[in-house]
Amino acid sequence: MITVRFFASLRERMGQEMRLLPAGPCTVREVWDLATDQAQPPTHLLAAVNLEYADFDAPVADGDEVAFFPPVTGGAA
Amino acid sequence: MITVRFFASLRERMGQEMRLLPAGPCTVREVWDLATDQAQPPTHLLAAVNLEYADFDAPVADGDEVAFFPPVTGGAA
Amino acid sequence: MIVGLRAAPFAPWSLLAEAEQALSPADRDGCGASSVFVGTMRADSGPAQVLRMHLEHYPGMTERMLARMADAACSRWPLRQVVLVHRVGWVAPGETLVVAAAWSAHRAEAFAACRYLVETAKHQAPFWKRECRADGTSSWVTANTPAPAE
Amino acid sequence: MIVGLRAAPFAPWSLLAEAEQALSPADRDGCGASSVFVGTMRADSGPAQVLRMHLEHYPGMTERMLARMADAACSRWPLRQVVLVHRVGWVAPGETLVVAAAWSAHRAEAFAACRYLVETAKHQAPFWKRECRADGTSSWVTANTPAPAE
Repeated sequence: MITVRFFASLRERMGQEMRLLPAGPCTVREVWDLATDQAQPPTHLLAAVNLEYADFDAPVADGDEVAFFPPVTGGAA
Repeated sequence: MITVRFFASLRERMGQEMRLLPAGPCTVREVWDLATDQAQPPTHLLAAVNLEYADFDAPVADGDEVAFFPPVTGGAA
Repeated sequence: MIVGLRAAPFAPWSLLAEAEQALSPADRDGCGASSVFVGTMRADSGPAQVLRMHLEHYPGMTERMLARMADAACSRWPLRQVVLVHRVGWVAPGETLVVAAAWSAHRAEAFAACRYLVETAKHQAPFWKRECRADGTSSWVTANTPAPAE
Repeated sequence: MIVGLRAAPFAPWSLLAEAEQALSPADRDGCGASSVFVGTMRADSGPAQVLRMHLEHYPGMTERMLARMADAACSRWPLRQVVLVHRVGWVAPGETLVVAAAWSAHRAEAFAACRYLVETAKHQAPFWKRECRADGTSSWVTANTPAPAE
């Protein structure tokens, strides 16, 4: 099983916060396609695998958590 | 009357803290010579006239306060 | 080291006093400089007054990133103490968003480390701001202000 | 603006909290960033432990220079609040020597103004340090540490 999470504006845009996908060796890009029915990825989309930033070509394995989110906007002005 | 003041290590080196000189139009350099019996000015000597940094060529007038001091060492490490 | 998230308002200057008091006598004797940044929520950042803001984060990843940034600062500069604390949840204008601070023997390292903490926390830690304005509108903040020129 | 000399030990973080509380509501709403530097007397700055230090100044000129530096910072950057306080007299290790702080809308201005205050106070304000060491020696500090590279 792979856990897919969406944060912030992306969560609202995709209309989902979390989703479980069947396991199977794949990449972050393939997880995106599967979880979003092949939606066009927004520009500046960021991804993380198991709480670490990851490229779209990074491998994903059974039990991994994959997160997608927009550019970060923390800190002060 | 011109008031001449010495600060910090310069005060110790010159063996005087303050001194009054007779008035008369002159420069900071001439005040130094008069107040120190023409001692060789140390390198990096600084001067102020009436609480403002001044060059050695700056004019000094009756009633002025002229101060001499070594490089400043305030603030933190 | 004081690193992490705060879900409720906190007093930045008291936190900094605590961080300094936590220094060992040896570290305290060696500390000549501390450089501090405190970021605060403004009420006037957009076209309409901002009434409140929601600071979303990625539980687990955000804490891990902040801890890594503090560790990286300590590896890169000879620091005696580090603070990196970021607010999450609902925030009102005037409340502290982030505190970054570094204590070192000399000011050059303290300044550099503090700047590093502020900029990496802002540009790499997973936080997202949603502003609620007096005119009833609400929107995600989409862009970071650029890093200051050196 | 809180600018001047202190002849006795003072608590830097309380001073900073006071400075922030002195902000008008409008200034507070517009303040997104504060950058702070606190300089502290170290015990280990020389070959032998420093027991205490005497900070001499030029009464009248020193205060005037500090006030001018704070005014210059406010002219150069859009600041909401400034602190520039320097200790004088006998100082013990661990005591605060200088506090410089700037509050502004954005961090770039706050950082730049704080750095400016720290460096100009150090290199232009008339202060002289004499260190008394554990080995019985005592000497004037003759050179400033250089300004940090940008």
